[in-house]
Amino acid sequence: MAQSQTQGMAPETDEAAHFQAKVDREIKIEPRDWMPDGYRKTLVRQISQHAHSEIVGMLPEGTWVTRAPSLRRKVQLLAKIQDEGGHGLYLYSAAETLGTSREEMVDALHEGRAKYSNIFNYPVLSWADIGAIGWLVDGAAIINQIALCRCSYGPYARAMERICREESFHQRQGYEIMMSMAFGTKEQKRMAQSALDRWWWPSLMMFGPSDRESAHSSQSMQWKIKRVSNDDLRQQFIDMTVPQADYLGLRMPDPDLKWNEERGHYDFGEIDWAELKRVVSGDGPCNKERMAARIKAHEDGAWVRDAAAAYAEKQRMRKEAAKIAAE
Amino acid sequence: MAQSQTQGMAPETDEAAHFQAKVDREIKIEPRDWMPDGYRKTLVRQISQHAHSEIVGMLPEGTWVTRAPSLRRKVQLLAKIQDEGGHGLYLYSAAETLGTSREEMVDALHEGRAKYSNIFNYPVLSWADIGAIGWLVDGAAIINQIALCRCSYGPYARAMERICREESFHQRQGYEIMMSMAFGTKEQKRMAQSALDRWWWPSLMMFGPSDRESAHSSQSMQWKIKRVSNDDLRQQFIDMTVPQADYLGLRMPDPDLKWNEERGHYDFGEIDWAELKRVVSGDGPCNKERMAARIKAHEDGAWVRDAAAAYAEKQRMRKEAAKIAAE
Amino acid sequence: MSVEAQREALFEYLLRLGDNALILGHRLSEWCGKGPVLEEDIALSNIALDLVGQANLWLEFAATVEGGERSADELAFKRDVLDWRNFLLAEQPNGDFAQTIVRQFLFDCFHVELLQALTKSANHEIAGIAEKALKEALYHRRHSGQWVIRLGDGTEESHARVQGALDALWGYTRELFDGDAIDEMMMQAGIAPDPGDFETNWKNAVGAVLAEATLTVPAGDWSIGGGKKGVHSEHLGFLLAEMQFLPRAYPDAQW
Amino acid sequence: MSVEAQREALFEYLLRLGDNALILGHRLSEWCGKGPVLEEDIALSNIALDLVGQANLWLEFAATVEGGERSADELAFKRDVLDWRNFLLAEQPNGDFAQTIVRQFLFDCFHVELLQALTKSANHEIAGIAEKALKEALYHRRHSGQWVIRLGDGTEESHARVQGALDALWGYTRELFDGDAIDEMMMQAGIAPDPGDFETNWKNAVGAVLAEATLTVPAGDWSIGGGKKGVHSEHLGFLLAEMQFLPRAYPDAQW
Repeated sequence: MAQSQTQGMAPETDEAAHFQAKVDREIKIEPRDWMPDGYRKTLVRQISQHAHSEIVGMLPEGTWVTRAPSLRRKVQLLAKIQDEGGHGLYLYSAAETLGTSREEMVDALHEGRAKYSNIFNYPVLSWADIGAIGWLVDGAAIINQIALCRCSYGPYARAMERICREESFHQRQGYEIMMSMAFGTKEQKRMAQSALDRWWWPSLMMFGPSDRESAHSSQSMQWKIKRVSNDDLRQQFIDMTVPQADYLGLRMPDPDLKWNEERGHYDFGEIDWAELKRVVSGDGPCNKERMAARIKAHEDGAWVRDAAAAYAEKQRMRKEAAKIAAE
Repeated sequence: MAQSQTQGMAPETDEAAHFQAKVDREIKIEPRDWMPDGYRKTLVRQISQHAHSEIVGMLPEGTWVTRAPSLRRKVQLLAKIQDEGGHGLYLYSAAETLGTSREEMVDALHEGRAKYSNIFNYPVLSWADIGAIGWLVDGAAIINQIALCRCSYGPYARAMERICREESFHQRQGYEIMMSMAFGTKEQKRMAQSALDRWWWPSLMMFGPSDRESAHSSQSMQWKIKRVSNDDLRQQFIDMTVPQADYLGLRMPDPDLKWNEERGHYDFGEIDWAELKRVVSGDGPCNKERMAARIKAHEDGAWVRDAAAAYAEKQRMRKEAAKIAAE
Repeated sequence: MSVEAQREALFEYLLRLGDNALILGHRLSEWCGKGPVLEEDIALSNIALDLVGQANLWLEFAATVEGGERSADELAFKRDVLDWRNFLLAEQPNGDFAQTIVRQFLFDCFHVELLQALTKSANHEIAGIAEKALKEALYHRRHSGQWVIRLGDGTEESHARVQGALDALWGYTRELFDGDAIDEMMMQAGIAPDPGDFETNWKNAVGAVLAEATLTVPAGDWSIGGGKKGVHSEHLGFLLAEMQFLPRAYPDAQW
Repeated sequence: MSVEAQREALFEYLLRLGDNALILGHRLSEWCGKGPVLEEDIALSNIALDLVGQANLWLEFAATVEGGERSADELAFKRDVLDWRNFLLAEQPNGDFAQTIVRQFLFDCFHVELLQALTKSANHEIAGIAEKALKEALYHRRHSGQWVIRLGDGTEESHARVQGALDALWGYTRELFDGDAIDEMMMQAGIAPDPGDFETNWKNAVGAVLAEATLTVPAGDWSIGGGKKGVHSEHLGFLLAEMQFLPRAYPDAQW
């Protein structure tokens, strides 16, 4: 694929100008359309990161699937994890339309060249954490994803629509778990509070660095890969979530959190950006374990994938032979 | 070690006559003494089988060490398992005095050429089973072992004395667990009964085939390796154990069991000899798992043993070098 | 036969159905996030989901038959090992993917036969659940069967692994077809089939797939049973300790 | 400071001592029958035994300090994960023998320093328990230290494994020396030392053995803590589910 090396803000060729014009008129870019290299790269990075997050995200929840406290909750959690695997599939497929294979993307993850959502580097310590993940983590994800449904790249936008529907279902289930816990026994309420205490700040960090710091934002905005800024999404999440926490009777772990009548938004405390940086760069509580688990699954499964490939090849040869014999 | 190939009942050489005379006069045979090949082989087979039983026996109890229901019970069980390892050590040492290395004996176990007590091929399904093992299995073992304290081979007899003391301690602890269970809640009592139901017959089988069938018995008796017949030991165990079960208020799983005033012993039902044969020959419920666990431990530990040997060799070389340098 | 005895036998029979589905579903759920390839991770979760869903239906009905003293959740989360009625096959550890697939395949072939017969049960509740479960079991059997073929006729390594798994698990299949007094009562009442009746079908189905997979039907005659009367392997206790932790640790909680 | 606050702090401090011993002892007990060589199977059981024994003493004293509402066994078998106070190091899985030995060695070096200081505690009960435990800990440290040397200076493979274990576990040692408000209160009352005080001794002891073992002190600065305030790793919940099963499943039983 020979492509011009267009980068930067201003379209430098006719193709580039045509591309940007389509984007500006909200016409979706499709896989066979011309697109700037930077657009392609940004999308592959972002979509694969999103896919990896779905896959790595199965691990912390998998921690509790064998300890789900009722048959109904066990079924729900299994269904949720299964959906996440499915999201991973759509997203890898969407990224593959940009010319990068799933294998390459997975290798990049395992070799530490690709990232996944930092949120999955925190440990899942009680059943209430499963509720908190549904409520807060899926809640934050949806806010991000709703914005992405309007992304300029067609396959990504369509994958997002499908994902959003399922995620909002997960989010409701998560909140429902939080309700059982927060309105349950003393011990359950305590677990719920502990979960909120531990997951609140990491959830806010899911929206990425502040707009002041965000490296890729302005170009992504122009390309309409990104439609809303990190800080705006974060504020939207906070505004939506605080009343939900109030309803649960749980205390937000942020003394600076309060309604600002003038702004019409909640003010909140300063995020520990150093922690975000540390976790993203690999030094969170569970980064090593998550990657080790993914790599182990991949390595342990190598013989299975080899067998499937060998069998498919044998079948192909047999068909070929049968065809020749029938000629 | 050049030895005459003496076998059979009647001493055929002066050495053999001298040996048998010592045995007859209850003088212990010691490692450096002349002994018939058959005596040596029988002892190696029997002592190593006994050692293997101690080691394999650590596995079923290990199954519950992580689930012992109180700190006291956890400490007791750990101590017991540790003792069993120690018994394995004494016994391997006693067998080594006969010229067979521990490594050879362990290889024979792993390759299926050596046996261990069939009792350890049954699963340990509840905490009451730990009690039943102490009460019945250690109880049966002690009966066997007390007889063996008078064995003609010195190192074996002395190892037995030491082991007997510890085993009787284990047996008391096991019975004490049975008491807590049998006199405990309804559920505990049920577990205790289930344990007795499952462990009773296998315990009786620990004394080996009936005297009518026992392959090695008469020669072993003459050599005083064996002092009491299988059936006599079994009867002794039954007579001792039935009143203990009565005290616990548990029902023996043998409808034919009843006191025979005339004999002064309990009569009991026919043992399922086919089952004994099946389990001994490898087809018991847990034979495969037990051997797989031992072999896995051995294989997983190979690099550790290699490292220890390499380090010891390096140390030897360093000392050698230092000595030479100092000359 | 007394109505009470009939009711108890039916309860016991439903436990067997529910326990097999739940324990096997639980084992599959241990694969979450660890599958050899993403599609398979999803497939294993999906089968786990079906089985736990079926378990829920059987245990709910069992709870009703028992008289409502215990809920389906209490049956699932408050029974200790001596009260479980699943086959030993279902509780065997996952091992590698070959072990999991073979365990699944041997069970699925049985499950399809059993459920097919149960759709004709005189008990309409059972027939209804079986109808729903059968559709799922047919998919499960297709899935595990295809994997047995792929692994058997794949590489040398995969062939060896799947044959090894087959040899290791074969002895647990005898139990699937050994009828007992409960089965006899169910059969008499037209509620359930004699499990011995479909052993031949099972052997044919399994044999056909193994042949296609270039695998050998194991020859040894070692077998083990006991699950139906609560004599399990040592593995089940560990599984239950994990599965039942929360309801046991917080007996007053609603989740 | 109120007597009540003092009492609570002491209780909390005793839990830390007891929990470290119990969780680490429990982990070691998982090795039962699986050691690389018989002598080592016995040694690991023996260390497990010592540690569970120590845990019993600390938790019994903790139960007394709390006021007798709960027994040592209840503290051990009825607390869920948020209430455990052991270091993350103690709960990390056994891994291979190198991982187990390194975890043990890093802890033993700390344990010896801590217990040495506690023998001088103003609280005679604590001083007494520490006296007894110190003898055991010295033996443990000798044992694990010798293995670190043997493995480090053994074969290429053993060197690589033990260095890998060291690199993986190093980040868990920071927590051992981070004092908090409880430590501060204990120190003020002359009950226990500031853990930061013996970090240098620990580093020297560890460093000397690593040097002899031809191993490298890990360089990375990743570290993690939280155990002292109940923020654990995901491993502890599984350990507790297994360990606590019986007392939770049968709350009315005596064992």
